[in-house]
Amino acid sequence: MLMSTRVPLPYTPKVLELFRNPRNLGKMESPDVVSQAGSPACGDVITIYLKIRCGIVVEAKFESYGCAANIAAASALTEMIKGKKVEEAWSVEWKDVADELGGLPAIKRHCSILAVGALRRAIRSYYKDEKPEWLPSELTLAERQALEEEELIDRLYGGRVART
Amino acid sequence: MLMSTRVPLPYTPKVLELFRNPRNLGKMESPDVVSQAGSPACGDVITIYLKIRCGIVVEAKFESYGCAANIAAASALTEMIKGKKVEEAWSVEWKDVADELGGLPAIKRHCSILAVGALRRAIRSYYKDEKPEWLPSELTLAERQALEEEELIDRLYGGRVART
Amino acid sequence: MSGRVRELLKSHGTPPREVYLDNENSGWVPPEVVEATLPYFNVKGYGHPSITNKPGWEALELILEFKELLSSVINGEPENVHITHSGTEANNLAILGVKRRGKVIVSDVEHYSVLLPALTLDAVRAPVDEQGFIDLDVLSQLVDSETVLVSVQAVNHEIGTIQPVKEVYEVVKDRNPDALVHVDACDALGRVELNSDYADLMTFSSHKVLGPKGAGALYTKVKLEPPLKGALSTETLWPGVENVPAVAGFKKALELYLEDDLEELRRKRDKLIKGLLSIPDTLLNGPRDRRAPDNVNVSFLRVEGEAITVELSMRGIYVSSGSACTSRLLEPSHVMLAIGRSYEEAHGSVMFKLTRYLTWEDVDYVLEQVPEAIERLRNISPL
Amino acid sequence: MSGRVRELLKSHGTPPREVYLDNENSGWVPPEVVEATLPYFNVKGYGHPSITNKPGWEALELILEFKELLSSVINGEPENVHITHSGTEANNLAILGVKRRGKVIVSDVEHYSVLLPALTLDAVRAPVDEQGFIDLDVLSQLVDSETVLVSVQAVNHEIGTIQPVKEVYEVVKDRNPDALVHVDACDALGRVELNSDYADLMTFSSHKVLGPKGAGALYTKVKLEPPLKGALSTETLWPGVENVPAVAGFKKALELYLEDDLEELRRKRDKLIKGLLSIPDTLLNGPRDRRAPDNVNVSFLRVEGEAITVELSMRGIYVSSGSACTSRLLEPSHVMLAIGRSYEEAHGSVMFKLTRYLTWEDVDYVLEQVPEAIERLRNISPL
Ligand SMILES: Cc1ncc(COP(=O)(O)O)c(C=O)c1O
Ligand SMILES: Cc1ncc(COP(=O)(O)O)c(C=O)c1O
Repeated sequence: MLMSTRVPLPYTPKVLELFRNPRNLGKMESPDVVSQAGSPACGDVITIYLKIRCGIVVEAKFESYGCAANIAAASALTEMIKGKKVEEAWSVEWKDVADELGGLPAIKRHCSILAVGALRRAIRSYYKDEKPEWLPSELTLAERQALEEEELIDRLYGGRVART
Repeated sequence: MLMSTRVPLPYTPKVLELFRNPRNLGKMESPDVVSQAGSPACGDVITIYLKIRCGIVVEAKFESYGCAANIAAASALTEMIKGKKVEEAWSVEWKDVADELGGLPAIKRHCSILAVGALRRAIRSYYKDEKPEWLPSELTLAERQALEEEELIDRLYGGRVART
Repeated sequence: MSGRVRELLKSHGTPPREVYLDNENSGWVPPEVVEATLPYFNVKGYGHPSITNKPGWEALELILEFKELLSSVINGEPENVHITHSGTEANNLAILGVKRRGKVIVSDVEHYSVLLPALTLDAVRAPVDEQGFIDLDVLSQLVDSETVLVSVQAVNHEIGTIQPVKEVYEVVKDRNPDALVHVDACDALGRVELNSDYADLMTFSSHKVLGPKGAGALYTKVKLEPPLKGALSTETLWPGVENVPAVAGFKKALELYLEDDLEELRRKRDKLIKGLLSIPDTLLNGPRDRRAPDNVNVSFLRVEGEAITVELSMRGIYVSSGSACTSRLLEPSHVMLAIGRSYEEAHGSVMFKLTRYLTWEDVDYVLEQVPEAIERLRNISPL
Repeated sequence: MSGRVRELLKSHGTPPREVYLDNENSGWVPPEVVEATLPYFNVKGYGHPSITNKPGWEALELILEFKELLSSVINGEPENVHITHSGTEANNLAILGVKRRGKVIVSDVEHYSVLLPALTLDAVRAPVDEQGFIDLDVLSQLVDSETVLVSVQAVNHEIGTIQPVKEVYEVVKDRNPDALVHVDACDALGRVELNSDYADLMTFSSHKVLGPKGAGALYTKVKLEPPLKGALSTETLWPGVENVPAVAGFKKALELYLEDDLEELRRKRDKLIKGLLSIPDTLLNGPRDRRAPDNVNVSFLRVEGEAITVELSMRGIYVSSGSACTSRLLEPSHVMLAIGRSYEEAHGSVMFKLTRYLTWEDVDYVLEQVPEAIERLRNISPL
């Protein structure tokens, strides 16, 4: 079953550690905002839960359906934004998450892009009524990639019916 | 130097034995007839010496430039015809020589063809003035193949000059 | 780069108990098989099998012994056995080597080493049902006077479906006696009966029967044009020197494989399947009957396969998945899709290939660990 | 069939002293190299190098270590190293894999695994002189704007000629910067200095450096289209699973090869050459200077090479010949003909490839036996 392969560079110990013991894992009781990115058909979905007080991310949690890197990326990202201003959280790039993980193999970068995409969706949704200045109106790269992934799979999927 | 290869079937113990200890090897003092077949350029030459008394091959010797099978074939053939009537010696076929050797790999069959060719040339030359009835006037297959080998190499060789 | 892998392995650690079940992708080679290869490195037969000296003849002896063994297993002729360095190469030789050009038909669940060369020849894909069995009626309709080659594997490499190759052969020849039938028997050797009467070409791979990597074989009754060129040895269809030690290992491995107790394998397989299906939301991939005795393949819904392989690895259970999570191509196993699995189902698929070295205790260990692993991952998942 | 080889071997017997010198055709693998392969069969790294579990990562670690080692030897990048199952395959990949079509030029003395694939592309053959050195002036004239690939080996596999690959590279690029230069370095690795600065593609083979058979490598700076198709692993240019134990052996063998005392090898080579040339009517094939330190090749006039290999085999000396006696094609080694040897001269050629395992006593034994052998055969010969 060779499709699941082609990993020229493997995980860092940090990825493995966060996969083993994820921080900030699980549903949040009464979050201020929840957002999801990815699609089950793609094999990766990340849900981000945020609690925001006075423009500060006071709590961040995640759930992940995906590979070890996906889980680690979501966990690392929530850890990185906790206690930060929302504006700062917004400015975290996928590269920062990858760095935090000690690097990601090229084919695993989409995991941190997806995590950032999910977070930005959450933030955008939090501000859907009242957009702060720093929030671009155009979708950022990470958000667009999340969208693309979701749409791509629909196209690939075509008429196929899940028999689950 | 892979050209010297492609031997799907190897030698029989008999070939090895005759290569190691050839019978009837060497020049003959005052033979009644000597003939050669093959060409150095082809990598195989067999010389057959015969002493003939009252239509009987009383002595047969050989020399061979060639592979182990070539040497063994020439040796086996001389052994097979000693004491035989010339007419019987003539009728020995390459297949008989191969059988005597316990079989020859396909790509080695030309060795016993060459040996038979050399012998028949010798017999033909012995009777060049007075052809007995049993001696066909047309060249036999073994003789033609010996000729072909000699001519083929000339063609292949073309203008190439040996620097020996 | 290797330093990073070293770090990862350090952080992974060595689990107290290890059960290797990824034999489909890479066979674990038994010590007695390794033992059989050893002389051929430097004691005897280390020469070139077509050179006329003692180490060369010893190599030739081994090559011929192997051909005699393999051909006897399939009721064939030793001269028809050709040696390559892998099953992938033997399949490429079969598909690309057929001299006549025309319509090529392959089943929808062939191994990539059949499917991809065939697609370069614009092959038509014959559908399979939900358990992976080829549809003989459709196949029969596909075969026409233009057809030069039909390739159908004997046992599927992912879901263990045992194809009716005799019926395939008859259907094809009935429609067009000149069409050649290629049977990829890599996963069938020693597991189901094989008969060269019902194939023009047949592929085998050493490491699929727990031989060392580095040897494959193509049985062919027809002349082929080798896709690669170079110096020939005793092997005339694949250039370069035969990997003699690997062939020695292939031979030994096959001898052992032929002695396997298939009934016992089946019992272990069935216990594993039963145990795994008792995990909620788990599907069996492939048939219950007419399934290779060593194949287990299930899909765990709402978990992604690569995560399962890592999770199980840390528990000392080594498996693979048909997920596409890491490929970024979004394409999971084509076999899963061909049998009608959804993408999600394919992503959660996990395959186990059993061998005689799997003990009943190993089976119990797997059935203790896998449910825990799946539960942990499902607790992480938002689905 | 194998029974007949067994009989032959019995009648051949085991000579009291054995000296293996046919390392060019099939390398004798040192025990410490075999040792290095062993863990990868069943202790660690027996998994698939692209599967995410521990045995897979261990395999990946080894693959990366190998690429790091090989690339460091040629001052290159590990990512450019691609793994095949033989040098023959790496050469086919290089020659057939170049995507752009156009004029291909190869030297007249290339190994068949370069020459034959190149000839399928209507390659032009660049001549060599009487010692096997490529004619740089002619080469320069041959390279034109249509030229896409020039292939010249670093060391000739039969006569040990060390080609001026740097000059070749410069001549080619000077005439056409877009033309690629491929260097077949199979017989050069560990013997002469190699630098990836002066090649776009470079070929290596495990068993040429006394590694196990089953591994080759192509270093490439350019993208290629693989001639074979199938499932990819970490290796993207050659389908199928990497032969991890063979790669482990290749790595170890290369490490040892790099430590070889070339000066000592040269002294043994020179002693052998001197001793053999003292046999009457014996010619040295290939150059005296700029010759690989491990290569000896001579032609004994009036004796046929295959007979010599058998005669010497019974004396425990294992060699090969450039004769064509057995092929019935009447075509002896194309290398011999390319350097202007006559057919007769080529038929009497014998090649010895030395390794660090050849002792001075072995050299003496060879120099004692070969003259006797040649004399015996000349006494059989009518020439
Ligand atoms: C059915 C089938 N065919 C071909 C192959 C390829 O064999 P190898 O791994 O020896 O290249 C495999 C192995 O993955 C297989 O399972
Ligand atoms: C110069 C050269 N190139 C290529 C090869 C082919 O290597 P392999 O034997 O690994 O296929 C050889 C070996 O015979 C060689 O000497």
